[in-house]
Amino acid sequence: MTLLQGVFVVTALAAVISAVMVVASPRLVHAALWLVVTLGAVAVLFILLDAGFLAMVQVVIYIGAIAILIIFTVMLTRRVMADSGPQANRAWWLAVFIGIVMFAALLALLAQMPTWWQATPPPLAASADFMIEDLGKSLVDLDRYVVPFEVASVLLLAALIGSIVLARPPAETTGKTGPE
Amino acid sequence: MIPLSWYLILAAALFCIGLYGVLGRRNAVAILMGIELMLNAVNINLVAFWRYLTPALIAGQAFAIIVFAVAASEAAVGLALIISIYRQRSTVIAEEIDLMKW
Amino acid sequence: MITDPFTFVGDLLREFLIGLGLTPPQASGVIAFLGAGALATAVLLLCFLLIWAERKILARIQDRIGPNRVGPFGLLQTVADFAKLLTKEVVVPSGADKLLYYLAPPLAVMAVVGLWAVIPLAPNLVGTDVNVALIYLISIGAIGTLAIMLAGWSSNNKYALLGAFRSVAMLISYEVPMVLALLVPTMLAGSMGTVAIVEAQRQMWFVVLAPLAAILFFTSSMAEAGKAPFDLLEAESEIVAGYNIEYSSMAFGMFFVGDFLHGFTLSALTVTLFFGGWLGPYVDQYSWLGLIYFLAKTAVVYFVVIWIRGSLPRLRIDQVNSFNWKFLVPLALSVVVVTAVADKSAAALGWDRTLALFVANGLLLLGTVIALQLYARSQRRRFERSRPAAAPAPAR
Amino acid sequence: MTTDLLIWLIPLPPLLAFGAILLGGYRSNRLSTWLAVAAMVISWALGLFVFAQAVQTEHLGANPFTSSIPWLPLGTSVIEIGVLIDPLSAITLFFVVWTCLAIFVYSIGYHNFGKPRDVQDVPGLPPRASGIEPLYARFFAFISLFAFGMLTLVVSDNLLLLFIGWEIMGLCSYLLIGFWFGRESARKAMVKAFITTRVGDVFMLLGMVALYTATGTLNFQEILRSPETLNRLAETPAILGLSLAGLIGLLLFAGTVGKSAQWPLHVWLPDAMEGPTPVSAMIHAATMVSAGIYLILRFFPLLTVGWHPGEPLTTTMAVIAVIGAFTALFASTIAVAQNDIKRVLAYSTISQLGYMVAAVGIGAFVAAAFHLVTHAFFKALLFLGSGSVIHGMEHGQAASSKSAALAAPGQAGPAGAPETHDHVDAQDMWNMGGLRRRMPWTFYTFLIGGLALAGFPIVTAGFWSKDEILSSAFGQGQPVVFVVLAAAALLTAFYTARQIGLTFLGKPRSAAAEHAHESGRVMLLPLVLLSLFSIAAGWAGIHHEFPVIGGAIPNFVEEFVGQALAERPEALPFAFPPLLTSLVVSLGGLGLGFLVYRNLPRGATDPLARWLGPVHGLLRRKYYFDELYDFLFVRPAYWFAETFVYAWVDRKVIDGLLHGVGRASLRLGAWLRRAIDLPVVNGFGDLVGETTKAAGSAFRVIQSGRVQAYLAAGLLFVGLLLSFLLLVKP
Repeated sequence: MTLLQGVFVVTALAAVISAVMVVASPRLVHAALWLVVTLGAVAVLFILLDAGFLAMVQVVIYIGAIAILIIFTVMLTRRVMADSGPQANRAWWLAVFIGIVMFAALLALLAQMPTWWQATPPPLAASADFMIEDLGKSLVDLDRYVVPFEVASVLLLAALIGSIVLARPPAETTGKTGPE
Repeated sequence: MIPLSWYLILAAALFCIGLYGVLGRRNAVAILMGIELMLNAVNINLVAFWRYLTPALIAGQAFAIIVFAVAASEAAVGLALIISIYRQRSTVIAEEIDLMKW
Repeated sequence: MITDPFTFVGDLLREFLIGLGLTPPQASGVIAFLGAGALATAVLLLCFLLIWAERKILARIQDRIGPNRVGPFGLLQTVADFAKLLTKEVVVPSGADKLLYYLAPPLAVMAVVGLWAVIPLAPNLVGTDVNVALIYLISIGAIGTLAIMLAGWSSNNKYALLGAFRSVAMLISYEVPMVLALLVPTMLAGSMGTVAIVEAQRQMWFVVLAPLAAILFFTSSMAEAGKAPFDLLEAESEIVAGYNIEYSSMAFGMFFVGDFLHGFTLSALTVTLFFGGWLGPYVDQYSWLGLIYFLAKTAVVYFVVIWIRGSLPRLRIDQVNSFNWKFLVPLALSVVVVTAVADKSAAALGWDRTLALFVANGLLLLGTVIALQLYARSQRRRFERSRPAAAPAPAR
Repeated sequence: MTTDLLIWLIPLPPLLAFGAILLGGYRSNRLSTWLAVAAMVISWALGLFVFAQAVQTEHLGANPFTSSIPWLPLGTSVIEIGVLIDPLSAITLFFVVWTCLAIFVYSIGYHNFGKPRDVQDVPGLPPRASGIEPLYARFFAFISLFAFGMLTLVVSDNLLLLFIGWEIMGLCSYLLIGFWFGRESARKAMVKAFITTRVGDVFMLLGMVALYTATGTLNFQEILRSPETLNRLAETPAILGLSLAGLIGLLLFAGTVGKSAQWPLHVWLPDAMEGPTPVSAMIHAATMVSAGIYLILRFFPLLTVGWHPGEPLTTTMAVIAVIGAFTALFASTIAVAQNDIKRVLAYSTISQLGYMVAAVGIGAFVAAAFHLVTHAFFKALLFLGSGSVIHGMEHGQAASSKSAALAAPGQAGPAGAPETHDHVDAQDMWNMGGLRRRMPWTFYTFLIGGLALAGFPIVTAGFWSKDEILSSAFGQGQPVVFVVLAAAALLTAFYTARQIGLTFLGKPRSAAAEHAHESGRVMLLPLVLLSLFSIAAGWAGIHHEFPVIGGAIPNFVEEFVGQALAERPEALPFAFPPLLTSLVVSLGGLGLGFLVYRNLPRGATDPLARWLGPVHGLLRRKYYFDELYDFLFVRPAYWFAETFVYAWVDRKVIDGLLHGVGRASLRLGAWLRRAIDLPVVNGFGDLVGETTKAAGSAFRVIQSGRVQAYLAAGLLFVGLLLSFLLLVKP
């Protein structure tokens, strides 16, 4: 086992264990913090996969925005959170079953790939700087991914507007907010 | 070096744990966290396949970025929905939010 | 005379370690580890000086003398304060989430110290030269936000939680103009690496090419660091002391250190991104000059930070947010667009780049001022219409 | 950017302004003004640029600016849409853009822009003295559309596009005559104008169809510049002994008769004065009625094919010449007896258009084109001047009634108001007089315009162009036409002097005239501009053999416009008889009119009525043409519609048929319902509904409302599907 493999195993274990804690932890704030750990571990995996840019973006977006938002929501809805009743629903055994079946099925499917045991990735064609540049260009290149990119931007805009609309207080209270 | 399969197994595990979270948890926020786990698993797959199979094409990374965008919008709208449901009905338990039946 | 002492010391150390029987990669790893430790320690020790300087300067601004009892010019006052803090008891509030309660202060310090990893201090003296340094800065900032959140929540105190909500709302909001402002040096340098950005400023500092972006970055980092006038995270008068109210002893000391260090760090970042970092005359011959230039510039910017703190009153939370969303974000968006267009057209049409960018920024500033004027006028008109002139508004 | 492409852009700005005003600009009067005027300024600048390019181009007639793109594919051929600037369209463009711009600017002041709206004003009625026009933005939208139509007509390179512009103008004319639709007379006038011109347009359309059938193209260049086509048309016989060319020419000329208000379709133009004065100036004096003349000038080669100078006229030309000359004299006699300031000008427009038609009829192309340009300028000037006078009179009326009310506050309300501030007709010249002192700018510009109309020698533009027509008639050996036109010129000078005398000279004959005051600068500026052109436009066409000043200025019109024709017409030799004639008639007429009308007191009757007796009544009633048409066409049409179409065809035949069909359908429907609908269709429908309901209540258990249950179910089925595909299928 090389150093890299060791790093991977440690990270992967961290990811899986914290992921289990995410779904198992009775206190939601802890679950959210475990989620942060998982996401951080995934960021490390991205670095191992030579995608440093993605790793940073992962930290910025997931930990910096999504996880914070989730924690925020958890805290805002704390009154029901405080009673730590059963966190799993009645059909949790079905969920476990589906999860296990899905895992097995996925592995069975993936194991059929000819590259399943490919141990070493092919060398990268270009330097990291060039890769980021190429990534940026590919997102605005008409022949490549400009359409998904634009769709994603429209989606973000829609999400922005949608969350503002949802978060607005009901109409009768808006009048009370004074002229600021 | 690390075989591709390790990444795939890890991603599948994360995906299924997330799936359990989505299906088995009662709290809507916890369900959202499960979805985030699943999306992360997808991203690991995308990047791993890119690195091992087609490093010359940037598609894997490009689509991982788009998955980020989707995840961000999903979190924003989903959490806004949860808060607004919480305001209306004082609950975030998914089983109790069943107005849309019959 | 040794022209580049940093490389020299590094090489010396490497030879020594290899002599001890390590392989070259192992030696590099050990050196990196040692360097990180040295950098972090240096930065933390700097705090003593910073706190003293801040108190002294603030005192002068307020026509006082400031600390002057302990040590020469009161230099050791901070040391005494820390000694007091260390000897105090760490009180954990009842019902607190212990793990998170203890986790939050180190995270807060870590988030600040971590920023120094990508700040180039001198030629060949940088923690790590990654090509995504700017994104790294933002992501480390996110950890700081997380720390505040945890501190506020785990204290099991209403005021702490309110303070945390407030600050997190503000920090997340101000990340938007900061990221947008960071895009400008990225565009100008063509790289997100800090070293490349400093190198790209050899011809002209970016503060000349993009003054508006510099101001935007400085302002939003002030907010990110919670410096006055954005220091309502710990507005004593409203929410007691904010998220860290339940902390005592050195746990509080860590927040305190992180806070002071953040001010200096934001100065360092501003210098790196907009004021040419370690660039200066003769720096290519004597690279140690770089460190001096860098620290001198940073000190000047830090003085401005303190100056602002001494001059401006604190903002209200709604003012802070509307200032961000209604002014900074639109302005930052237009700065990005204007810079991109001006830079590209200067390159395409063969104009002088400096002049073109400077003029473009000036025009944008002019437009902003005019827009603000129109807005203010319309606001006043609406105000006067809603309230007859006979009854003047009471002063707030 | 080449000139060819610029030409395309000339008509577009007003159209855009029209659209912009219509789609929202109308909310703001200021915005509407800016849109319309800015669009017109752009068109004006483009037009002048193109004109300058055209003037500088050598042999423009042979190589005009042209550009076209395919438009309508019609079976085997394709109609092209295109633009063409040759000398004729260049000078037309020149005066069109100038007059349009002047009138746009004038309209701002005329409609009291910038004044607050008077609350008593009603949309559809003229505003009282000082409020802004209620439908202000609508007016600018309409005149913008009109400008688009006119410019399209001028720059078009084929008859179809020309016809489109022509009809757009017809529509705008209709809309603008009825702009104050609250007035009964305006509504009648708009319908009259539309229907009367429609008569001519139908003939014109027939001519267009005939032309397309005969030649397979509508492009001006292809038809008019190719001798073979023209000769073939001239040699093909048609009906009544006319050649095909002659027939088409006459049909197209019918369009001109309608549009340019020639006898017998002249009746609409005087009534069209119901519209606002800028409209009268622009549409019914300077541009739209000129379009008729432009059409026959454009088709001059077709009209005159087979004719050479000096020969007897062909039938077509004779018809044109006779109608033109007759109209010229006929309309001027009516004008002598009219009292409404705008109506006098309307009849004078008819008369002057008759001049041009007659000039075309006798083959004087250049003279007709020259008079077209000068007439547009001075007639627009006269109309705008008369608008200024009316405006001043209305203000004077308001001022006088106000001062009277102030002077006698104790008097009873409006019913008992004294005689002096009764509502007098602000357009009746007998209520004016002495306005020279009250409105000096208007007076001098109006004087310039009037002298130009009368053909005051040497100085004015009208003299040169009219003289050119007279000398052409003389030189072509058409004594009858010459004498008739000379008589008309005498009358023209006379009624012009009458108008100026009644309006401006003497003492005020009403309280309104006493209190009238000068119009604003925005109205006076166009007047001054147009009066400059009314003088200077003539200098471009001085005959090179004219005594003393001939040859001092190059005869630009002759050289430039002449090359529009394939065979360039030779300049006629200079002759003294026509010159002397025009001197005598213009000075004589002016002098006579001035002697009679220079100082008439309040309440005076027209001395002319005394001298002419019953003839004056005949002239006053316009030879009873309106009554004649009413008797001949309108009443029979009403009768036909009422008694035959409505009472018999509609009520008895069609309604009876419909009722019968209706009753039969009802019976059939009732039977179908009983026999088929109720048992079969409804039964089936109910069955479907009941089944669906039963199935729904059986399956509704599944819809638990729990999102996780749905997801689990979905996953289970996806899993089943996948396992089928992966395990069973291969």
